[in-house]
Amino acid sequence: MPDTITPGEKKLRVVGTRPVRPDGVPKVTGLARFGADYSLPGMLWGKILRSPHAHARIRSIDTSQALALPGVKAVMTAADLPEQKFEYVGPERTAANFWHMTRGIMAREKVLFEGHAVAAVAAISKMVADEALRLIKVDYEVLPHVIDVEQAMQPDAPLLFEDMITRGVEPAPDKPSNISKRIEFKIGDIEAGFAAADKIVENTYRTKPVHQGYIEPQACLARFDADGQAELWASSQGHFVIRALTSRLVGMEVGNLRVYPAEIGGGFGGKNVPYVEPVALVLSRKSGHPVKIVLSRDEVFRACGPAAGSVMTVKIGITKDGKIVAADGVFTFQAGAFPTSPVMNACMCGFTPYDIANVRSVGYDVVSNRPKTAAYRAPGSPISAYAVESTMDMAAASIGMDPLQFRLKNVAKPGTQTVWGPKHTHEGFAETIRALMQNPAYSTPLGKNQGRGVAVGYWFNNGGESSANVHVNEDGTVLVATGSSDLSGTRASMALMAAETLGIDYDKVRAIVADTGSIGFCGISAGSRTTFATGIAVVQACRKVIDELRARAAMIWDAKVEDVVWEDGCAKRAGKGPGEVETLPIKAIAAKRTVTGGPISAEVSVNAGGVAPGFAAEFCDVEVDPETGAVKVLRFVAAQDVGRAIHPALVEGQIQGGVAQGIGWALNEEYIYDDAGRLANPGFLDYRIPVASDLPKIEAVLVEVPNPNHPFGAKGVGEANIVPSLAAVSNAVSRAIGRRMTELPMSPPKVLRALDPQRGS
Amino acid sequence: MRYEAPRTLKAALALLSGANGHARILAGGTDLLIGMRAGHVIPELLVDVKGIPEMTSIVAKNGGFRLGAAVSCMELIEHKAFAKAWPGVIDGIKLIGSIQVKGRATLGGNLCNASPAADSVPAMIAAEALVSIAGPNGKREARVEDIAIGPGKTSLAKGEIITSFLLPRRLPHSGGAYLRFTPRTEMDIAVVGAGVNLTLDKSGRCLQARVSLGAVADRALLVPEAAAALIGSRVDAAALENLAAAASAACRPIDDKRGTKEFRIKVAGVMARRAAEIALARARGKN
Amino acid sequence: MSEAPARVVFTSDFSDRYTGGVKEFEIEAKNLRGVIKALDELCPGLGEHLEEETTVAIDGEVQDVGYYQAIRPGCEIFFIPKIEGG
Amino acid sequence: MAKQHVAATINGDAVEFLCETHQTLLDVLRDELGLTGTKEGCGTGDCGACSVTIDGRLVCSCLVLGVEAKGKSIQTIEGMAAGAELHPLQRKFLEHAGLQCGICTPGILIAARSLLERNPDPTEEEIRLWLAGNLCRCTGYNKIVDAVLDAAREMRRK
Repeated sequence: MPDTITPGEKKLRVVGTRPVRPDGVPKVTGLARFGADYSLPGMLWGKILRSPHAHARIRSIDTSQALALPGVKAVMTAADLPEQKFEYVGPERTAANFWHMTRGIMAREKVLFEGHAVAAVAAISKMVADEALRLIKVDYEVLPHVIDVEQAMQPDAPLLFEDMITRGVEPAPDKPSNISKRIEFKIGDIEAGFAAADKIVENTYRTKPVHQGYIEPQACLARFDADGQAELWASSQGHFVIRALTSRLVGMEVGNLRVYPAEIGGGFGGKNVPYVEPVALVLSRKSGHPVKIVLSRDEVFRACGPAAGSVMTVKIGITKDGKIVAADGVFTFQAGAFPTSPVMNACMCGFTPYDIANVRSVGYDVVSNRPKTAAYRAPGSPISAYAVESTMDMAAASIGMDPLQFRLKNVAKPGTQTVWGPKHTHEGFAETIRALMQNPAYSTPLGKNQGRGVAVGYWFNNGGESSANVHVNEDGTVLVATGSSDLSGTRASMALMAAETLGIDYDKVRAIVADTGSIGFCGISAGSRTTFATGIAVVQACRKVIDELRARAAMIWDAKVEDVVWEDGCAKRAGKGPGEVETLPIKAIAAKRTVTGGPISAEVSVNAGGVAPGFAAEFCDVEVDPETGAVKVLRFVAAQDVGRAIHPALVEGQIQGGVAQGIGWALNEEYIYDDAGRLANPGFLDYRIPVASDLPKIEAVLVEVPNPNHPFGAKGVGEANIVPSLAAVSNAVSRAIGRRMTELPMSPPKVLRALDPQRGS
Repeated sequence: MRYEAPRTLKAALALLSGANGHARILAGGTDLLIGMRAGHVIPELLVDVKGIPEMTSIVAKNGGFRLGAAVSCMELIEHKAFAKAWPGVIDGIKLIGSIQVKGRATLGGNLCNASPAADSVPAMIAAEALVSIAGPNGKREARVEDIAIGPGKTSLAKGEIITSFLLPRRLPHSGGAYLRFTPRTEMDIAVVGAGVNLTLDKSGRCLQARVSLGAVADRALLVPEAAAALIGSRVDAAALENLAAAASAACRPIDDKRGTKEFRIKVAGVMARRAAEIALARARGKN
Repeated sequence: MSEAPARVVFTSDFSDRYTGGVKEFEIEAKNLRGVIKALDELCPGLGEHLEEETTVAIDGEVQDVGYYQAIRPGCEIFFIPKIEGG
Repeated sequence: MAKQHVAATINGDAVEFLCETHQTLLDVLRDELGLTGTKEGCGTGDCGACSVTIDGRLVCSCLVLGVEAKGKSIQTIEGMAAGAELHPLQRKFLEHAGLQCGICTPGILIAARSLLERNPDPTEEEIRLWLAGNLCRCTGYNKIVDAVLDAAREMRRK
């Protein structure tokens, strides 16, 4: 386990500074290459035919006319993908089932949502490809569809899978349904807990599916050679995972597929899984040409997983002095057309900020005729936090307690048991709440029609498998390669940690993202794991390199390696006279690499454990226009325990970005379907993500409670920030209008209706 | 698909009347290109009118203005004299999409696209603007409110082009304003829009007024009943309440993804009242 | 030092599916490999599920399931669902 | 279908290209001329990632036909830096971490430059309104606004 540098100890030279990131200049000059920016000689354009129906049986697909069109080089359907075994494999949280996954890439027996891929073509131009799509004849038997999660649970609801028996129910139900799974976590005795409560608060909440809204549509370029070897240029959150899933879906050996990481134009969880990669590979295999596929925004909204919608009921029992004695939550999530929403995360995270002896979280995973949900920033947690934190706000108000004081009084500490069993071991929750309470803005007075809302949120953070390669170049500069997709500047944090460890300047280190053929396996850049897990691999590789540098120095000095120490980027040993020190800088050692044994480099692969969770506490002030229901966010302050900020500017950016997404989720973002089950707003005009003029300044408060299991104390920073945001906005609006809001988004018509004295909620 | 960029109105008219297939006028293209991309519109001939001088110029004459129908919104916004004379029209133009979209979008396009939610249209109707139309049978003039007859439908005959908009000389103590409601502050389509234009006499009484509403019916409405609530009044609280009530009463909205009937009816009154308050302040020479 | 066995705990969800509802076990082992082996002998097939589907918290510290993880006598081992984020 | 021949000036250089009538300027820049710095986020003028200027006027290149570029002068992100020297806006975006994933950055830089050409001393509100047509999903716009304010400050001093 790597030792930690705790504050007060050894002074950090570069970690904690704000240098320009290694990939910065190409991104401001337009030269950085994203998924859609790659081309190859002889390249074809791939396009995908999608279902116009929400639910239909495919009687037949006739591709002959499309294939006959001049300029068309290949046409594919699901028949070109190998059938997969029906079994849930891997982590229960994701419960991958390749039988579902291959049907997600391209429909087989049925189309399960509008926009479901049914066929694809590769042609010499976009125009010819579009024309070819129009020539593909699909014979559909349209079936009744169901969009809404509560309707999908009704006994008479149309079934997406005629044989789906709910998992996790004993005894197993005898009838099939759209309920894919039930899960439950429980500690203590909730009946006894509620019996001991002075006050019980309960409410039911609904949220709509929302999209990650990354600005770059999915895009890739594939080349499949006649010898069965293939190369893929793709923008994803993890090129190793894209390689693993794509090779399995296409039916090839992992070793025959090499994936190059394109710059990725936003992911937020939506680019953890492949959509276009298997299609491009098959089209390339069939046509013998490289094939590029770039999705349209419309396709991204219709077919690339959004976050789940939900209906949730939360019940909390408190004593009159504000101690929470029992909590019960039922969280029902829309999985979309195939099983497995992040409802398990929702169940595990919702009550975890608190020290509650008696807790139960029940989750239902429900399919309906919508695109399969994908991960979205702390998947599941912001949704359950919205329900839990809204109810906490009601509980605090019911006894006239300051909502942050109420949370601080009940906050979890090391030793507090989580609903899923283990006890918390890391500090930081209480510190973060206190930091927010001390923010001067928290005590500023509010005006008419204004309200202040607070919320807190928990996210696991993650560790896992990462690889890093550190190479000392001939001139003493250093190359740091990892296999972690860089979504937002992690190359800079890797370079900072390497420079700190080696004792050299940041500008002497160049960090890159290596392809799957050039470095060992790295997990996806998700779960706020990269700076933690890949960072550990980088630091360990640097330490190996330091040992090697000491050995080389010892050889040069003809000394014993034990007598050589490494300090400030130099090998040092005691000199002749008293107090004298001889030094050999890294540059000098690199110059002698040949005679001392050749290139100096080290690769380290780890499975990083000792993860510390993320925690955020936020408040926001809003003003509601009582005549229109319009909500203006006046101020937003977000405090997050980041462990240690390796690059503070990038950490602040993570917090500001997460909050902005949370505000959009709370106020205006939603999937809107028409009666035919077709998405009515598949574009950025009517799917309203916040624009610059919608948002206030977002103040990020960095709380640094180091994680002893990371060399510099880093915790994950990418996700915890969005967890409280939805509830913070909802609590602010509810307090501004004096009515509890229970539905997201809080679009103006909903707020105006709540304000109506006759019909207010 | 053919593309032509005639330099004269005559040439443009000839191209349009000569077109046997489906011809479309290309001005800003901010709606047409989206329709083409989606495959909703598949023209055989595009007639780009941005090369025609009388359609791309702003002419101030005896106190009034003639605005080329193909002048971009940004040019109008940056035209100091026009912006000073008709701030209410500028209010509407400023709301047509992003700066980028306004760099291309035109008044002619915004009107002929015939969207009930077009932001410049209620402002122009309130301003009592006229349009000059050229066609195979010569030139004619029409009121802005008579062009759109339903979503995507106009009263223009085949081969007719709107060449320019005419705004009259303003009487003293006049003021106009356009307000809309959207969930976002920018980059959005009006859920409700309200344009108000009024003139006061020396004593501050409302001499004349025009009120127009957008996005509350199948086209932008001129609402005389709402104007009547102001005319003769001192535009005081009571008159403004009557205006709001009349505006709400005039709505014939639908439920759609952008708003509900109930919401549109309520908010139409609010927008009309608030627009009138701004128009009043402007008429009194404030801001 | 005491030879107190480690206390192994499953979530109710997991125990319902794989251990016939038994949530707690007492296992003596030096490392996680030993724990998984012993559990697999008690419930054949369980070992693979543990390796594929879970993360482990040893005295609260969350680790990926790795054979090499050392087990201190008397410590608390929770097998919990593996997490994946956005 | 016969392609259209178009002669235009792009980033100061005389350029000729052939395009289909329906091809947008964005497709021409990216697919025909290899200028992939201009990005497509939506293709419907709603995200601003494809922002360029035509004769000094800020537009979405996805809403302009390639044929309309005839005789026009077009500025794209590739022409923003003066050779090896970055434009102050480019430097300030780097210094202030005004980008995360970077896909919206070229469009925002082009839009911000167009603002500062018209208004060398914009308020934060003016910047937020001008940039409302450029979506960014990573940053919450905070550091983008900071970068533009700081660049404007520096450019005014010069």
